[in-house]
Amino acid sequence: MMNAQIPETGHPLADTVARFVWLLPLLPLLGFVVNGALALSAAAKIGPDDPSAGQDHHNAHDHAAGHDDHGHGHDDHHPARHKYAGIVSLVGPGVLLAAFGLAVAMFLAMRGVKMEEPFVLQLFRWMPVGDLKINAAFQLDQLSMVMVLIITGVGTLIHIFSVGYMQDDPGYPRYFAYLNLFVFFMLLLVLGANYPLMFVGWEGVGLCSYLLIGFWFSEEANANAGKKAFIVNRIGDFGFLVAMFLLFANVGTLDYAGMAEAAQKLPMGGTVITAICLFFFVGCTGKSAQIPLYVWLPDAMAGPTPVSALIHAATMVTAGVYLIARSSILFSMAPVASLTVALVGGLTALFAATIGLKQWDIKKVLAYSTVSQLGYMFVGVGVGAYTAGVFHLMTHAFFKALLFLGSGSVIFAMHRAYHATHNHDDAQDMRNMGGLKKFMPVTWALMWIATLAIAGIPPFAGFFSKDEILGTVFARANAGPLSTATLLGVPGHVVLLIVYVIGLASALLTAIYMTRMMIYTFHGPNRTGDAERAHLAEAPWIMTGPLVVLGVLSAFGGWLNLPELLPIGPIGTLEHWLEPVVGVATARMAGSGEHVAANTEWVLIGVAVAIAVIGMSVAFARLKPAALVQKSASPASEGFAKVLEHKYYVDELYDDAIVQPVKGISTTVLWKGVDAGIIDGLFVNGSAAVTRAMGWMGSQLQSGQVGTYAWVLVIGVLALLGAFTSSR
Amino acid sequence: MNSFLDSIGYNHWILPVLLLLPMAGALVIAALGMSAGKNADSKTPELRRIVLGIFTLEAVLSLGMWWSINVGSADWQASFAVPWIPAWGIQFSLGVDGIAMMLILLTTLLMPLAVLGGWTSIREKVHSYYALLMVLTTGMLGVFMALDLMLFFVMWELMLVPMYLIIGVWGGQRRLYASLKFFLYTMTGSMLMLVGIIYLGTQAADLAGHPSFAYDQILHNAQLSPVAQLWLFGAFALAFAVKVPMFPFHTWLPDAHVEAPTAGSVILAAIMLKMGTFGFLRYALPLFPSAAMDPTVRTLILTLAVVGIVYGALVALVQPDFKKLVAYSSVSHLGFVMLGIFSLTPQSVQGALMVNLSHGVSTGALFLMIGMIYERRHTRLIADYGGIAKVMPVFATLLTVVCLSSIGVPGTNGFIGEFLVLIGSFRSQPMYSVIAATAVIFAAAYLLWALQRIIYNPLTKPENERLQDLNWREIGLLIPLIAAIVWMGVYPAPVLEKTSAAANRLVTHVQQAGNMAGAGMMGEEIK
Amino acid sequence: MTFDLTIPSQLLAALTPDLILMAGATLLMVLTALRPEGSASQRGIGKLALVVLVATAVAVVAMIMAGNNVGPGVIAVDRFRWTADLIFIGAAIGTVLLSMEYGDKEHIPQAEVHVLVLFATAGMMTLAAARDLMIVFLGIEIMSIAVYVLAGLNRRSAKAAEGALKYFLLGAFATGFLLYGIALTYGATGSTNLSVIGKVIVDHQLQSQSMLLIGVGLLLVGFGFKVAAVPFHMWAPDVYEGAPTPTTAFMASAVKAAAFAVFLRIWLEAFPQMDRAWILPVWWLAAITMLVGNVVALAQRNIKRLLAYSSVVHSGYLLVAVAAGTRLGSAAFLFYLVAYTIATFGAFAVVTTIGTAGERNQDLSDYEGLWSVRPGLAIAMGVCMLALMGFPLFGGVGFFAKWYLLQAALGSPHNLLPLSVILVLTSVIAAGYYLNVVRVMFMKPRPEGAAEIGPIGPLTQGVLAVTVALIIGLGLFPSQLATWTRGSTPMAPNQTAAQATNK
Amino acid sequence: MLAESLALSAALFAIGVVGVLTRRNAMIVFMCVELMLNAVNLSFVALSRLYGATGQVFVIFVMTVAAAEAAVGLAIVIAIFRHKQTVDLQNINLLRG
Repeated sequence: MMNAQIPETGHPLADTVARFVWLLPLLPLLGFVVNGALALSAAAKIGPDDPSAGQDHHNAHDHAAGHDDHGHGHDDHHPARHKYAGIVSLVGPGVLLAAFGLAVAMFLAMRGVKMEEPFVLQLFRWMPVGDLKINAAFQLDQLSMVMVLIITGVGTLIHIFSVGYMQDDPGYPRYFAYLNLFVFFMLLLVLGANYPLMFVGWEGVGLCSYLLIGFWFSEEANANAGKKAFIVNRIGDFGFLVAMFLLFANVGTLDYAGMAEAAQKLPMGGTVITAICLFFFVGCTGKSAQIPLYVWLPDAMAGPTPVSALIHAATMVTAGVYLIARSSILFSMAPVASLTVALVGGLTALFAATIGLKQWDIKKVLAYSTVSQLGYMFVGVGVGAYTAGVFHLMTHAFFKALLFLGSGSVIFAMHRAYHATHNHDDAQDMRNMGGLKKFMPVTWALMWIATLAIAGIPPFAGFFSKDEILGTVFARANAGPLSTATLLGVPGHVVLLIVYVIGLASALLTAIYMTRMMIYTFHGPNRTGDAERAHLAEAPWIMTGPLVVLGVLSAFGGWLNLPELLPIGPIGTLEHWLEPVVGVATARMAGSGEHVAANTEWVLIGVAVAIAVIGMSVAFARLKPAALVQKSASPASEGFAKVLEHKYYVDELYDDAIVQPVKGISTTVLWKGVDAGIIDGLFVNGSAAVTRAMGWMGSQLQSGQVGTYAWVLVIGVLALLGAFTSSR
Repeated sequence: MNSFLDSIGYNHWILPVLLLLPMAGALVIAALGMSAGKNADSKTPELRRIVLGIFTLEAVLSLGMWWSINVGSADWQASFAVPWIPAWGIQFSLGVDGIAMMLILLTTLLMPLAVLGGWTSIREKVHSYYALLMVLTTGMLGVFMALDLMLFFVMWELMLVPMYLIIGVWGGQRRLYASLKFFLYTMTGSMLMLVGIIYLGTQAADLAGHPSFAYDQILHNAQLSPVAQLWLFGAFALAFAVKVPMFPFHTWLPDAHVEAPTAGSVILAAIMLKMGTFGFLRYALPLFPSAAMDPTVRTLILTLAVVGIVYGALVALVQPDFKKLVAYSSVSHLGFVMLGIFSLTPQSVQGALMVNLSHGVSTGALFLMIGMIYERRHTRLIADYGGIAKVMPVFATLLTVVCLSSIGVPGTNGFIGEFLVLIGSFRSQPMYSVIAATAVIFAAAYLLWALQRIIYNPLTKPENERLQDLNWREIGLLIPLIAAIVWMGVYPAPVLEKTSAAANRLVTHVQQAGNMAGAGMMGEEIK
Repeated sequence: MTFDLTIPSQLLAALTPDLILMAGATLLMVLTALRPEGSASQRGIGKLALVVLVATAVAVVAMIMAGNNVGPGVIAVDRFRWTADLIFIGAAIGTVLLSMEYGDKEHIPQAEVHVLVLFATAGMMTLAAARDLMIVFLGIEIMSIAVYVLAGLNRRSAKAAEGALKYFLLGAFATGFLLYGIALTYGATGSTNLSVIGKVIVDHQLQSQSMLLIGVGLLLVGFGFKVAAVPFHMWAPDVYEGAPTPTTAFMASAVKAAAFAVFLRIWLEAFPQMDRAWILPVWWLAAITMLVGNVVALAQRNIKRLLAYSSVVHSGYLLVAVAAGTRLGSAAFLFYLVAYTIATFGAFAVVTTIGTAGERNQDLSDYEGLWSVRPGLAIAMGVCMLALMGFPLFGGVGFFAKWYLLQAALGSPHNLLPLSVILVLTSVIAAGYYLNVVRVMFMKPRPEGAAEIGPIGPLTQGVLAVTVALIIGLGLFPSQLATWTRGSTPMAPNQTAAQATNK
Repeated sequence: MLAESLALSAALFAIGVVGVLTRRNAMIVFMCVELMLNAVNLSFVALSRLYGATGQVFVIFVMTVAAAEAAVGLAIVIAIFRHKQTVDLQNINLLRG
């Protein structure tokens, strides 16, 4: 099946290591198979030959197996390691490391050649039907290369971290199997050479996300969260599907290659292209947690924390950004759609940031922060700053992974402490933390780096990427097709200015809530409890190691794409790198507009930095960690704070307005009403009943009286004679 | 492979052998049962092996068709004909095209698994049960093979009685109601088709006035006015619509599915539901193209198909009984098939076939797995489970895979069919396609919710704590299905290529003939 | 050879089988009178009756082999007649076989039952041969009077007496109409000979003459009564229930077949040109019969009544063949008659075995769980039910009968499409009660304290085995029967079978 | 003459029918049936004036048959009387439904 044929021998990458691109996803898939087999074989207890007889002799039941998977991470299990822990710890991260190595080799090979056309490796025919010819094919170009490096790189770090974090979990091999499978699908997503193949990865990562969110499935909330994630994502996938249908019906191909020319058939800014882009964006709102489909992401924190880091921060949720960057040629033809993307991204950024202000669960804060930062990325790709969007995607991957893993090691420490004292308090609530700096100095330091990065304090990574996005928004508001387009009657430049202001506001809020999180977690007095305090300690090296690497990346990641304004290193590395993929689209979006003047740009940067600094200062000035009490003793919040804490009641709104009505209508109207009532009751059983009743009446006429019979006979005679004589 | 098959004359004998082998098996088993007399049930273990042997032989024999059948040819393949009732123009004539071949393979390959699935659950009157199962197999295969409309109808009806008895004798609590409902519903549908078939036969009569029921003869000779086509189409469509089942003719399905024993549900869902769509493809569309292309008819059927898709999914969502849930999901899935068929584009038709096959595999697997837990817990209510992934990890894993396939997650077979149907139908019927596409959301909702309530969530019921995981037989019979799910999802091209020629011929034939008839009508109006 | 009926010897030759039967019957009647009543005598006479019947059958087959033909006259010599004869004889043989064991079981020692069966059969054969309304009347009365007695033969049963009385009174009443019809037809055409009537109607353009129309209408009433078509069917359920079961079987199969045979012949030979007049009434008669019969059958709990309504229903189906008014119609009619006779006979044969003496166990509930105690009986009954339902393979030849009937209906010059639709739709209702029998037998458990089913005699077993074998066998290979019936339509004098088929 | 005879025959026939319909005694009902048969006989005889002997032959047949019928009928009525002690048709309804 994998009879990879060497494509386009003329391609500069054809003879390099790139021809093994299929090995990239195959490695994690292999890891999945091995780990999955180990997980199953360890868990399985093969049943008796005759299962229906098995009910009676249940004495063979083993209680240990009954509690194979436990409810909440780390509380009630014996700390014995899984019997396959050794081999799993090798295979799980090992395949990732190998994939990362391979990716680096490809990257080097790519750097060595000049490459304008993407490298496409056809593997096999997938769906050859009539004029629809979809192949299983991988496309390696600059964009997918960047994504592959992020996925395998950050992925490797998170896998290594997980070895420590999940060490005592009885589902250890299962965890790594899912994680490997996720990486496989993620690589498929970014490497697929056509939309359907991307869709495979797209849904595949959603599936793994579902499995991992519900990893501790014995708790209903976790299972609910996983299901919610999958279903909400499916709503988005519906958009993705329709976009593909539109694309095929109007353009005739679903391959990236040749999409640019094929799309030229469509009128610029026309309905069709706009619809295609908007439907793609519906897909993005699902996968990348934008308004209105963001609701699953905060709940997704139910999964193990490294999962949140990998899937719900660094990679999967950014797939939407990748999709738009990948489809930049289409989006650049649809200004209205692009404006929508930017606006929705901006609104999401602000909206999520406000909720982040009032969350107590450390992971929820980070979750809303992720939603907010994803909003930034969409602002970037929405305004045609594709490179900036991808750049923010990358820096975000670094610092958000760091934040999540850092919070993971905090939670890990909290758990251990609670476990040691048999306390069942919430290990993720910041009200139960405080002053952890003293116990976990490394984590503390690294998380501060990440916080500064996300807040946009120079020279940390986030500063550069965020600034580039905001700068581009400002520039597009002044010139280019976006500024002249209108969205729902509002001129484009107005929309973009609003987006810009929103961006600044969100930056302010970001600085505030991140600082708040750091203060409540690491500073002030400790609120964990006196007995527990003795057990608080820094995580082992296998967990802090990856943190350090990410810390370095968060600190210096900005160097990968320095603006012209700051000549402290190589200028615009990433921009040049991505030029062959998104260059045309970017140029089209920029229009004839000139660059913003350097002075203006300095002002913009100054404003951004000032806002970040103000935000952090406000947080430091206003928040009083000493006044906090433990979660169990905390009063319920009031007023708008309560609204924020309950996330504007959006979940409740969705439940009342959509979920419950659908269930209610399905039950009472459709099932009991139409199915059982009308179709079955009225027509099926009804007609049977009527026939039966007629039969009963007929048999009553059969009275046993000869006289009656004779009467009926004579009536029949008269009728017949009537019929006969009337025929004349 | 091909030369070997040629050397044994495979194509000459394969169809009659496949058709009659189960029938012969039924006779042998019935004879065994009679000779064993009152103690027949004590011979069950030996009997099961014989039955499995026959079905396995059948499956192995049928596999050769994958290579031997030239799916590209416009002629019937492996055709076989002997005169049956020459006085009435009736032949015992068999033959297949790519579409029929795939459905035959689905049947022959699923039957051994269905038998294995009910391995220990049938304990009474075992001989009769297996004999009926075999007759049923003959009927199902006959429907796919028949090239004579009378033979087709005979086979079509032949399936009813064994299934009626299988549900009614070995079924659940409300088996009497369900079995009668199943029988009468289906029979009502097919009775008008009987009139239609005979009418067609008399229309296709040769110059001497002898009727003919040969498919090709009717296809080429019957001169039907557009109005007659409409009526005949209606008669055939009703029969097929009940079998599909299309909304609103679907209400027999949940009852039949729920009450049938495992093998019965599997066969019903995986194979018998395919008869209806096969009927549309083989008969209703090609024979009455102008009716099939009639805008009103198409609108009606497409609407019903789409309503069925959404309706089935919504009703499935709130079912407390897992079997019923899957039954309603079948309504939804088969709606996709109908949408694909009546959208009449190469992609949609082939997608419809693919949905057919993958629905057979996935829903078959689902029913098998429901049977497995039912055998352990004797309840199908979702609420009686919960958290059993803890005690039955293998079951939970496999059930998840199967559910995902039924949801249509890419990488599984379910995706390919739905995707092709939707992308194909979007070209000709965009609105219907978009509405139908919402089913991807609902499908995820009802199956994942059910999955959660069965294998996830806390394990609270003490009865469930003692559940035993699957045994090797059960794992073994599910593995081929899982393999098919993955194979058809990852590398469906070989399957698609088997059906492409037949599907394309159908699309062109119906469109051309329909357009010609339409043009003819218009011409008459102008005159 | 071609019989010239004006020569007495040739007339006798054309009647050979009938004469054999009548002579045998008379002989046996005398013999019966001479011997004391008792089981042994009854069985002995039964055996002799079988011999007579077989001899008659041999004669019939010999006539078929000879391929005889006939000139104008009162007697038909064609394969339609012989085929009908074979159906009657077959049913009579079955009845005698069943009666022999039934008589023992129910303690009916009269050996006359066999003689009466022979006489009734003789009447039927006369009917099948009749080509003159006078012969028709004669045949009907020979048959009917014998059957009146048969119905009331069980002197201990009040039900039997009541049934016989009802049958007799209503039968005589209907005979009055039939006879009046004959008189009026005679008055309008001046002849009682069928072919002459047909010719006169055409020659004198009598199609819409009132007297003739009323005459034909009354004939239809007469035959409608004999075949139990709605609304002339009301005697049937009561009589079928009251009569001893083998007699019921005989009535439902042979009597009905005979009435239909002559009905069809009259319609095809005398009134083919009057189709404008009779098509509508026959159409309605068929439709109402199918509807009412099926619907009322649904309400039946007594198995004999259920089968009685079923036989009413099948009259409706057969009327469709009459309505077709074609050769194809009569071929389909014969085919259907064969299938129906076998199936209905088989069903009644099962009924004779169930329950204790006195025919007390005829409720559907007495059949519950039959499969678990008497699988063979249950399967035989199931096959007969499915055959009556017209279901393929399991119902064997029943399906092909229905198929052929529909083929004839749809090939008819009269527009019988709506009637065909009614036929198939009402057969769905039919499925409701036929399947109910199957369901009761197969799907319900045998209730506690259900009536013991006594040993089943070898003769009954034989009858059952043969019926089931015929149903299934003809269901798999119907071709011979199809070809045969196709060549067995009623033929005008001096026509050969070969000519007929070519038309 | 013919027309009058036929009319009389029809009237007699109708009387017979009405008798069957209205009478409750089995014997009287049977007599009414006999009346119907004889009415038809009248027609036959009248018609045979027009067409020749066939009608008269028919009448002989009918009379013979009627005699046989009467014999059987009486036997049946006696049988029912033995069971029911009555020949009132209204009381004879064991069989119905």
